[in-house]
Amino acid sequence: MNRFRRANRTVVIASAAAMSFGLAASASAQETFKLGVVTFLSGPAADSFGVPARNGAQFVIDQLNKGSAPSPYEKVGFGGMKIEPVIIDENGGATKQVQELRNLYQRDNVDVVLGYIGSGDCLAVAPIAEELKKMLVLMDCGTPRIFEESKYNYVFRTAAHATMDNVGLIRYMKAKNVKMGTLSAINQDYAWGQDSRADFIAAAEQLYPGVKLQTDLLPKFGAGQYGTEISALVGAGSDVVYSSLWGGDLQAFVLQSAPRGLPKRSQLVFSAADHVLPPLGDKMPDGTIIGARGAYGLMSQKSPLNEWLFRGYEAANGVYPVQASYRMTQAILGLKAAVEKAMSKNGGKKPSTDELVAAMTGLEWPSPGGLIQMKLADGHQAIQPIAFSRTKYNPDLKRVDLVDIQYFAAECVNPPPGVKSIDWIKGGMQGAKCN
Amino acid sequence: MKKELHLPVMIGLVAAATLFGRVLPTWTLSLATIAASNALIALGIVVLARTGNVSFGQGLFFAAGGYGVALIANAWGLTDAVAQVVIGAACGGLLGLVIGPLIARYSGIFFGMLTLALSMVFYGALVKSTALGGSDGFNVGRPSLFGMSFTDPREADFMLYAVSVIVTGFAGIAATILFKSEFGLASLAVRENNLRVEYLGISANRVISINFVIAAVFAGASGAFALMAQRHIDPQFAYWTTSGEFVFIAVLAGNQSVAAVFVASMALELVRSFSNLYLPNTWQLVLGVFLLGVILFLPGGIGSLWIGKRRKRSTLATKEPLAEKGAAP
Amino acid sequence: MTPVLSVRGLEKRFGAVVAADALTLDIPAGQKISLIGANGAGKTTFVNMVTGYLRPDGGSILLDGADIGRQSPRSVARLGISRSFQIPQLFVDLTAAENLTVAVSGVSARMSLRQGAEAHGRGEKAVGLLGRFGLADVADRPVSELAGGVRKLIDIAMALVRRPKLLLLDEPTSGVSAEEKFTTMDRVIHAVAPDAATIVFVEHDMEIVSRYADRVVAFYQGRILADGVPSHVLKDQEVRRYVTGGVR
Amino acid sequence: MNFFLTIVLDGLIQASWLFIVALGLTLVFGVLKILNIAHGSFYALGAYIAATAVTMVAARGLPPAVGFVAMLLSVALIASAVGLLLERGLLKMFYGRDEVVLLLVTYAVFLILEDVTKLIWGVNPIYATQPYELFGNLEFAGLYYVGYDLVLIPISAAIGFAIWFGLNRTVIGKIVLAVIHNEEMSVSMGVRVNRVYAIAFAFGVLLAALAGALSAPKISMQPGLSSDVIILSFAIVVIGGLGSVEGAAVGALLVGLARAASVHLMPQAELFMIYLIMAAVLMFRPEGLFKRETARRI
Repeated sequence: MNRFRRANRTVVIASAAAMSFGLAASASAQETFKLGVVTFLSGPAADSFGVPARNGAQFVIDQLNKGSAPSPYEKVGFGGMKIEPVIIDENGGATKQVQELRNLYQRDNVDVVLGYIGSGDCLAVAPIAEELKKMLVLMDCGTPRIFEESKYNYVFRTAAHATMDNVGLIRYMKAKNVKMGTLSAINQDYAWGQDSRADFIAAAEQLYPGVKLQTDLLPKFGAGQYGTEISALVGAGSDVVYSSLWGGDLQAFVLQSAPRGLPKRSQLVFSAADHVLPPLGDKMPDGTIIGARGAYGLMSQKSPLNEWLFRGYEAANGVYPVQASYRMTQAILGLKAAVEKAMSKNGGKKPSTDELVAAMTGLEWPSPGGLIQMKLADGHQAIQPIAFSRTKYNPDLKRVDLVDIQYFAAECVNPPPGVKSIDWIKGGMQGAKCN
Repeated sequence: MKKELHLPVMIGLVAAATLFGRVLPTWTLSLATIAASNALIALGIVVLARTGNVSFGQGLFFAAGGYGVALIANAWGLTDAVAQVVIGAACGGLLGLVIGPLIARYSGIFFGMLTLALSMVFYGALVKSTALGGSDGFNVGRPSLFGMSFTDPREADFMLYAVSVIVTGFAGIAATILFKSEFGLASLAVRENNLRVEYLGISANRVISINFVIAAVFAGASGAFALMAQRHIDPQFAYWTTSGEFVFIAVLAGNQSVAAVFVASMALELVRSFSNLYLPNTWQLVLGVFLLGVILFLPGGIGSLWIGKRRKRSTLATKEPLAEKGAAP
Repeated sequence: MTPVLSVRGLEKRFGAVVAADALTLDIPAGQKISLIGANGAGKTTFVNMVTGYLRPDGGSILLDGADIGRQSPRSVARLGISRSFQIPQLFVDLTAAENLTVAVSGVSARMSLRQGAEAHGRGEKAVGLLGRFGLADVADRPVSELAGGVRKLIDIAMALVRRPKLLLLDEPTSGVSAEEKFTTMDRVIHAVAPDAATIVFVEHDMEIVSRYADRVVAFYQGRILADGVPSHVLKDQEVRRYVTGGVR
Repeated sequence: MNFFLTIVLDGLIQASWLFIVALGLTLVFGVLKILNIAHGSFYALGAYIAATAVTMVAARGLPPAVGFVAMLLSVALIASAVGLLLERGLLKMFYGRDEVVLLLVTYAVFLILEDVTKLIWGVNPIYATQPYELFGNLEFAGLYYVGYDLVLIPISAAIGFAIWFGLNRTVIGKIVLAVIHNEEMSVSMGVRVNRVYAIAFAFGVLLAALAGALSAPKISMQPGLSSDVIILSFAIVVIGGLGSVEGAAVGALLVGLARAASVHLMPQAELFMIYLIMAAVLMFRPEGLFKRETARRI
């Protein structure tokens, strides 16, 4: 961390000085690749996503700069250029993020900005990068709106959007023939919660025709105490209780609902819960169906790449990597692939933004979480495989294991190009390839 | 005290500040734009504060302006920067006209809390309204000016900078004139003793309402700038911490100099962004310490740095016990 | 001719305390009336009700025959009743002149958001008024720096700005030293004369009363104990027992 | 009927911890006339300390009951120390400044504490659930309730009563009340206001931290814990009347029940509920439900 900071401080001061003499153009570094990394270091999303993502970034960047990543990523840094990260806190709202993005590009002269977990932040920063004609790699945020509402040339998202989380979840429940005559839901009252709820219910109506929605709760984000909500849910006693809660809210909800018998009355189904397994441990009721927004962590498929990340990260941080770490990794690896592809075309020079963009568009690359394919939004939006499973506490390892894991191919849970997610779901998920 | 204000000089200053943008490095342009628009809304708070009332809900009008402009822009494709500022100001002002008279009779903490409550209700409504993108909000196109559209980033940034600096500058001049006017004097009188004001046959509520509307107009315009600068709007505009930041700037600046408001908001932006760059894990701590420092060592606000020891006339630095402000007859 | 102010059966109680008990009183134009009574006898309550600060529980207050019992202090002031306060109610951070200027600009229907008070000679008018009270020299000093006696005069001057039909002075000489009290009161009476003919003043000091009032109304527990020329009222037995006896 | 009882019970559980937080806020405001934005941070602080204490005890293999006691004691000690330190070391410097300035001072403290807690405990969620199982579960109206939640109700009631008693029936309490109602007067009567300030503020912090500690076993401590709490307790205190103990109680009940009712009856409204109540109360009774009108002598 320190090293990074000291490094870029000097550069920034230099470049700032340079710019004030009006030579902004010539201020970018030669043989290093300056990468702006934006992730939550404070605020409610820090522990669940922000910090695992940052740790992932630091691990991967270290490895790449040492040239000790497995094939096909063994080249040092990005095509020989050392990666020099500038890490920024995503906390503080879209207004602040827009400003910080400008600073990264215009003041700190980073070559590419990579990151963003909050959907609101992604929506806000995308058009700015497009205007500045600078490359922006969104690594995590959930909302499909980014590319469904507008077209971008300089903006990419290297992770699938939230649609597959809920479509996949329903497919999994169907596959494991989970009974769902009645359904209750609890989701946070902001975009992520509202959208996830809409997707899940829409998908449920397709695969579980006639499912009855009973209690449908939208507690405030960060409420922390769910006594009342739990009473309502237990009272309803539906077959299934669905939730897209995450982080501290999800943990609090699980902690408070278990002793009140909710897991006994209803099948709990969490669309994005892998990141709370390490902290919750035996507090997570067995048999809960969970997703990880990808084939990540304990649900990841064996591969040299995955071993490298899983073991390496665990060694470096004491805990195994969860979705955010994986998503950060696949973003950085994707960028590396693009840079090196561009360099192979332009004879090994540091590629220009436009060369980079051309290389990234429609790219495919292997990642610890499986194959990433930039298939949607004219090659700007990734699709990827996803996995779901049930929890089972393992007293020997003192951790939650995941059992009867099932994978779904990217084409099975993601809409085909040119179709709006919600329309695709409501239209019966036409053209899904589930082999 | 009764020194004449030199209009030409002030206009000259605004012009100079605008042209200065030509030599500023690009990244500071958008920073300064945000700073200017924050200064504008903070100025409104200072105007209102002269009646002894501090609003912790300016985010309400900020958001009203922003959303108003954004919706109209997306509906009719109206992108002209100046037109958008006017619309924003109008939206803020109209809402102020509705709310001002209703809450003018409250004072002190109650005034603050009520404004905060109203803005939070609005926030709640926005988060609910999925048609407006809920908590994620939505984007708008880049602004144009008199039919010219700016594709070169630097030119676009400069255009925004110029418009915001000019508008804020003229708002500042207007405020200076207002402060020296009869009405400005009456506003101070309301702060000092609203009962006597009533006994003089002057309606304290009317005085407060008018100042309130002025503040709302500034807030609405400021919302328009924030929108133009970031092309994106979300309910955060109306959240209490947003409003808090504007009060923060107003107090930082003190009320002795209108220019101080601009300086304060620029300083805040710089501190925030550099501490976020170099101390990404502790920028809030830096911000807090900075704030404490200013409050402690510059009681009269940043303005007192160059205004010096003029007779105390501050709205935010003199204590009035709540007992007196609690129940106005 | 109808009296300037006529009060009929005025009632006001604070819990158990009776502050006004069927008060009935006529105030013809041109009189200088002194209200006397021990603390809590209801003098200030009377003033507060007449000026609209307190709502009477019952009874009526007529100004030139029109009922103003339900009016706010603001409209009462506009209708022509002004008052000064026991504790001067001033804008302490403003200068003496600015205090008066606020009062002066308050008279006009609307205040200018552009022009300063200097416009339309309001500043001069304000300073002029101060001069009349012999305060021209303190015009530009903030009230916070001025002595209690001076504040008292400024307070009265502000009440005068609207040239009221009826002027109510609440203990004009309280807080003024014994040797100054007559000079102060002379000043007030002299300064007020051109703008307000009809004056009611609450007073504890019987020397002041007998020297300046041409009529005295003695209050006791919200009732009128005696009402007449000073010489007569001040000799009244009950008044001696309940009022003047009770004066420190 | 059961349904109704459920709402009431849920409301009471909500109200119990809200009341303790609000009590601290209202006390501090009553005495120091400071609307303390950092109050939520003290709640968070208490929660973190409690978690640490409980985990330490559990690590020694001691029973949860010990952990429960340990957490309360450690929180009480540390919190009141922090309170004194802040008041003497920082706030003291700003007395006599405008309400708004003081409010911003506490805002700065809020920002600082946000990062300080982060520096001490990191961003990884911490929790200590052992005490949560302490009082078992019991069935009520066909629902399981956690004993711990139910125990909170009498606890907070007791705390409330203790404070009320302390204020109205003890000498020091009477002095504090005197300062609350008429500072000038009590100064002239020779009250050492500085001391009262220090005590009151320390107490306020203590209460916030205590509430944090009591909710610690059922939530997960993480950054951003404070900002939600502060707004809630603001609403409560404003509804009840700034500086009034009874007010805090009624406000907490109102908010708790309103939330419970909205969750059970119309989940959509939950987000607004509190602010609507707050706005309504302010509209019709600006001083809050329990504040006497302070008429002004002229």
